[in-house]
Amino acid sequence: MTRGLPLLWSVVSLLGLLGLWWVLALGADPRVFPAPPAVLEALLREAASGDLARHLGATLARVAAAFVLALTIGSAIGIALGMNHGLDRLFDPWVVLFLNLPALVVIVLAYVWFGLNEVAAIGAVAVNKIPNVVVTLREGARALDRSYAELARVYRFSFASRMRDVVLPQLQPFFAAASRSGIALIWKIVLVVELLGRSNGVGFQIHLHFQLFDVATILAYALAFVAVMLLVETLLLRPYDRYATRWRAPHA
Amino acid sequence: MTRGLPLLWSVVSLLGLLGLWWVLALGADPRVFPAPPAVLEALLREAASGDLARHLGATLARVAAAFVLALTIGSAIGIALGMNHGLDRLFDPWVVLFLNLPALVVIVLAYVWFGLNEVAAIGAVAVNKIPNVVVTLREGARALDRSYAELARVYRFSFASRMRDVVLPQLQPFFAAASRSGIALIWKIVLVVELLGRSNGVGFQIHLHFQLFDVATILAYALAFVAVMLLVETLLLRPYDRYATRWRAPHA
Amino acid sequence: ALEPVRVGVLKFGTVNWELDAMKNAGFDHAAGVDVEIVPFAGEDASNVALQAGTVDVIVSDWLWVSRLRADGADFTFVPYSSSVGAIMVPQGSALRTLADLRGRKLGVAGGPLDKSWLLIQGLARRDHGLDLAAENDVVYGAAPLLAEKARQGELEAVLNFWHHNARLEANGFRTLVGAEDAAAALGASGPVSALGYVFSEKWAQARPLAARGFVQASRATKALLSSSDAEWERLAPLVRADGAELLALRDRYRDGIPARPAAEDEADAARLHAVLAELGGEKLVGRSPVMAPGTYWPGLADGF
Amino acid sequence: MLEVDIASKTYPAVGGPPLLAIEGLRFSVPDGTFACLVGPSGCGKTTCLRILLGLERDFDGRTVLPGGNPRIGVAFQEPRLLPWRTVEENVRLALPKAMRARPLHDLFARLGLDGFENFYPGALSLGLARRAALARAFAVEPGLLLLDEPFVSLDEATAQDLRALLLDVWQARPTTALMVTHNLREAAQLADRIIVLSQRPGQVRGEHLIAVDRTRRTPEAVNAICAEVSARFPGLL
Amino acid sequence: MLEVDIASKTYPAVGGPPLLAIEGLRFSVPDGTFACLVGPSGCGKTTCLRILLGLERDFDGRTVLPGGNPRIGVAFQEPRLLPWRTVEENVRLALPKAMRARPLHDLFARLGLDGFENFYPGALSLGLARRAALARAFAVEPGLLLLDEPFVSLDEATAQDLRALLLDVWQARPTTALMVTHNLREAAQLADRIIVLSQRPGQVRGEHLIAVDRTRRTPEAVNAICAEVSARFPGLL
Ligand SMILES: Nc1ncnc2c1ncn2[C@@H]1O[C@H](COP(=O)(O)OP(=O)(O)OP(=O)(O)O)[C@@H](O)[C@H]1O
Ligand SMILES: Nc1ncnc2c1ncn2[C@@H]1O[C@H](COP(=O)(O)OP(=O)(O)OP(=O)(O)O)[C@@H](O)[C@H]1O
Ligand SMILES: [Mg+2]
Ligand SMILES: [Mg+2]
Repeated sequence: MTRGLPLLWSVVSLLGLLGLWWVLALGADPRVFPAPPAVLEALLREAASGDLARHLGATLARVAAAFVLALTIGSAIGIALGMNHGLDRLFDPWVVLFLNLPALVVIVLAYVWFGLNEVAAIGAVAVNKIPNVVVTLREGARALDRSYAELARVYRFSFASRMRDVVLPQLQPFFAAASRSGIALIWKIVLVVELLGRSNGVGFQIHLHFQLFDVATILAYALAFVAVMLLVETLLLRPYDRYATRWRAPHA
Repeated sequence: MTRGLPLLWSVVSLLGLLGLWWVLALGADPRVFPAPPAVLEALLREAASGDLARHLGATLARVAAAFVLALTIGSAIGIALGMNHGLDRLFDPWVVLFLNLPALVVIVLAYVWFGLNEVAAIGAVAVNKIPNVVVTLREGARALDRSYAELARVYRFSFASRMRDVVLPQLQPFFAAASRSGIALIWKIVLVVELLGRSNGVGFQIHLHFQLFDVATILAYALAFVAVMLLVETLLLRPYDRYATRWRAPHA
Repeated sequence: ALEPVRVGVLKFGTVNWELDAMKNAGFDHAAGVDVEIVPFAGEDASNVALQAGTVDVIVSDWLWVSRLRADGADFTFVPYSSSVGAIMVPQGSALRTLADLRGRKLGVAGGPLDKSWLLIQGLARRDHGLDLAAENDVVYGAAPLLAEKARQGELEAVLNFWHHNARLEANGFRTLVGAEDAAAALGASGPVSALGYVFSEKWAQARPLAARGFVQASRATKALLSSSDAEWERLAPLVRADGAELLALRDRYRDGIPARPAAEDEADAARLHAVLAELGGEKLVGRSPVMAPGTYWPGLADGF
Repeated sequence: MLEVDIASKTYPAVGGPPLLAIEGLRFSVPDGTFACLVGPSGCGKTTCLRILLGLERDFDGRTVLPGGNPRIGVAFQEPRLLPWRTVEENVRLALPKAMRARPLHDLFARLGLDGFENFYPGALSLGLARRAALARAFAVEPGLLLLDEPFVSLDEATAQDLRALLLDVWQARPTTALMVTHNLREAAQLADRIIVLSQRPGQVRGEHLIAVDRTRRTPEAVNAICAEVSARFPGLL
Repeated sequence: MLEVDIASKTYPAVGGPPLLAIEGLRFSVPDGTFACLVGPSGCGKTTCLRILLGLERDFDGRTVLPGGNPRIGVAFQEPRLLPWRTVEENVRLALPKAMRARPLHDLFARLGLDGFENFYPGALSLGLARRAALARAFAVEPGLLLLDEPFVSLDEATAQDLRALLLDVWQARPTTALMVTHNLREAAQLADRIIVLSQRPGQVRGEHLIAVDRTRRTPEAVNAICAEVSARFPGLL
């Protein structure tokens, strides 16, 4: 498999999706289900006015900050709970509680307590996402192969080496799952956060255009974010996956 | 470990959480951060009027239906993509797209196209959740131990047996992660769905009371759902986990 | 037989008060219609419901109607209330006029394209050369959250919807400037309706008795609500207010009952539309620079 | 006839030049006979079995299995039991549908597995796990047996019992067997022919046919065969 | 002095009665000597090593390691390499900080691992993997060697080389060694004492001290020792 091929596949696949969309849109009310050109037009309009870059930038910054926070804190807690049965028994109800607290509640409380500012916004998003990371990594840590832990014990690996060389490589699939669905979930919560109390960002824009029932512009913003995520997937996540799993036998 | 003990731990843990909440609430504005008695009062009031049961019932029914849909469809797709590199290359962009489509967009489009009915609501929730299940199970399927697949091939396991006896047991941690964070995510989306187009459900109630800034009632509804999830966790998920992982060496 | 009419409303919204009073007094049956109240938790939900055909009537504003008509929809509008938003400050605040707002932390419910917000901005620019949006720390957000933040004192002033303002008023706030003042200053000859019942023209044509009957029942109800204090006492649990709050809500509601012939209202609305088109641009008003013809329901030729 | 004709088999290596595991490996095993494959560690024996099992498709050459598509009983080099299934389930899962219900106690008893039927593999010693894997290979009534060092990690007494069992299974029905071993005595005791491989890339150094009837392979006879093979292939022992 | 005194070790079994693996296992190995543990499959040998390694804490009895807390070189019964680290990384990770940078080519070369340093374990044959595990055990300059059947899956020539290497490592510094094997010849060739275990629950059937100097253990001498041991412990071979 050459490095160029996957990109080609992605392009083919996206073109297929575009075609499907266009065909479906042909028969539909353009107000409700606009065809690609209408959305492109909206996209170009927003891009030209500078709005797109500004709002997308704001959202991406929030997503990135909340992602880093949620992934580090969440995986530390998740791994600790997964590896320590006693801790897990004690804190499992807390995890369930925070997992199922509605985003709205957390966001509103964060705004009310910490003010309408970025810290509250990003903190609220992280609090929403952390329990998700916890349960994913916890399952991973529960399923760790004990024979490698024994090896590390016998050969007196340091704590750092135990994590870096023994635990984390086994958790790779769980990290991959948590980070992919993590970015997506965080972005969805950021939309709510922006809707409730921020003055910029894609969520703010989407809601604005939702009030005007301007579906084309809503889709333009949504797809702009999706495009960024496709780039992240292609340029960061996929190559990292390949690197992290290079030791697995290559695909037959 | 006797069967009764974990329950005891849960109770201790929840009491600790309750105490923490109470202490924190002592110094706060009760409108904004009500203490447990205020929330209990709201809970009893809603329960007495029958609202709680009705709305909670409606929400649980939606959560259950969407969960079953999303988990079956999502894991079928996820396993297929994880096991088939070619398919994955082709459909990865689609997954990224659907993963990152804002819930709002999907919900509004579903309502507008299919009407404001249960089918549209549950379908929209499932569409939101499916990509999450896909990415989690896909990672699991990618990490499948190939030696067992070879065994199944050599001994000519049927397709059903290959799934039941070889693939699914290896995916157990991924199912556990997907179902726990799955229920939570679905419930959060159901809240949005109910906000945007249903006339009952916990999400409907929470938003109503948000309009009035009645935090105690909001918390009452949120915690009622959390309580149900704690029961589900204790009575269904945990015992199932224990059953599914009984072959792993018991905890040292 | 009675004509069924499904109305999508906010469960605790002001429209629901009116409909509840209507059903309670039997005005709908008297007018030959059977009103079914379909409660929703958010404003957006009723918009979606109307578009999806799940309800026949919702409450929205003429700007929205005009914009959608320009895009090819056939919604139309019957005035319901002229109550609009206002900028509120605490009683003890040093802020007295619009000009004092410069450089303040200001909360705005309804987003940057809210009609009240645009009108007040227009006024500030005209009278004080002040660009409110640019020269203040503006926080857009959810109305209940902003009301709470104003109470907490994090915001120095808040532009909110009238029913939130009425509650604030009862809790020691006063109006700094109302959107109706701005509208008047910008050329309206009287109180312009802000919200109205919105339905599809097609529906009204197919079911003329339903549309007219509903409008009639609404008027009868308004008459009752403007005269009877007892009816407000009855509504208190639905309004979720008592004491001063209830009185403030009652009075503001009564202030907002449209009292002018619809034609005058429409003329003023068209004038404001032009002003808004200038202030908000195409983003706000959509394709049509003038208010789309038929925005006000032509079937309303009689009466007001 | 089991026929192996592998012109070459290379493995792509991560971050290095590809590795040539086998080059020009050619041998055959007549139907119903027992062959042993002997050769230095890393010379491609397991690779050869994997190719026969259809698990490696990317190679130059061709293979023919006896009877076209025989049922194969296989013992991988490691036990390879499904950890989430009990010993008995592991064996039954490998059985064709029609044989699923057959009684297995006798087999388990002969393998010293009685009492362990309901154990999960994680609770077995390595020797017990190997025996479970052998139970699976024997239970399917195979037309072809491919065994990769089946008797390591077993004490000599147990191993000797199991060799006898292997011969019983092999003789019960017309079965072709190919077994990898590093134990020349074992090969001398069981096989009709010993195929000796070279260092990697593996090819056949030579074959040694054993004429002595199996029933007459006393320890002395086995010693003699071993001496003969060692003399013919210096460095083997 | 390595001292083992295990009154009993039971494993809880999933859905069955607990399994008594060891009962009254008592033996000791003087500092700097080499002992072999021999016994039937499933008798508790691996369990005994696991207890010594501190991996099983739930047992009745006590153990003493030579020098209190020696650095241990261990070869588990399976290679147990980290699949996501190369051969060389696997070895280096086990080294104490101070030794991390030491050159390893000579060791790899003697183990026949040269050229495989950058391979991931998944690309090794089982014999190569075992050698990598041995490289790890030897590289740490252990004060105590615990080896669980280290030389299976190796051809006899390679195994013989490695046994010589093992003796070199053991002699280079004062090291106590305990090795599990099913190969009596191997034991006779390497050990100062052979400890023979009973069927499960494992206990000591007897010990056989070997007086012959290691340098004078010719094949004939080894044969003689084996014969002696077999005679003393019938059924062992
Ligand atoms: N997946 C793989 N990728 C790369 N190289 C491999 C792979 N599998 C095996 N090899 C290499 O191929 C060669 C032959 O391996 P094979 O497992 O067939 O040896 P073997 O004869 O069975 O050895 P042993 O007696 O040690 O089991 C070895 O050098 C091994 O490192
Ligand atoms: N985790 C476990 N749970 C339950 N039983 C176990 C467990 N580990 C080992 N056993 C049992 O304990 C007994 C001794 O096992 P052990 O691995 O010590 O045997 P061994 O002497 O090393 O055998 P072999 O030579 O086959 O490796 C066996 O019957 C085995 O089934
Ligand atoms: Mg091999
Ligand atoms: Mg063992």
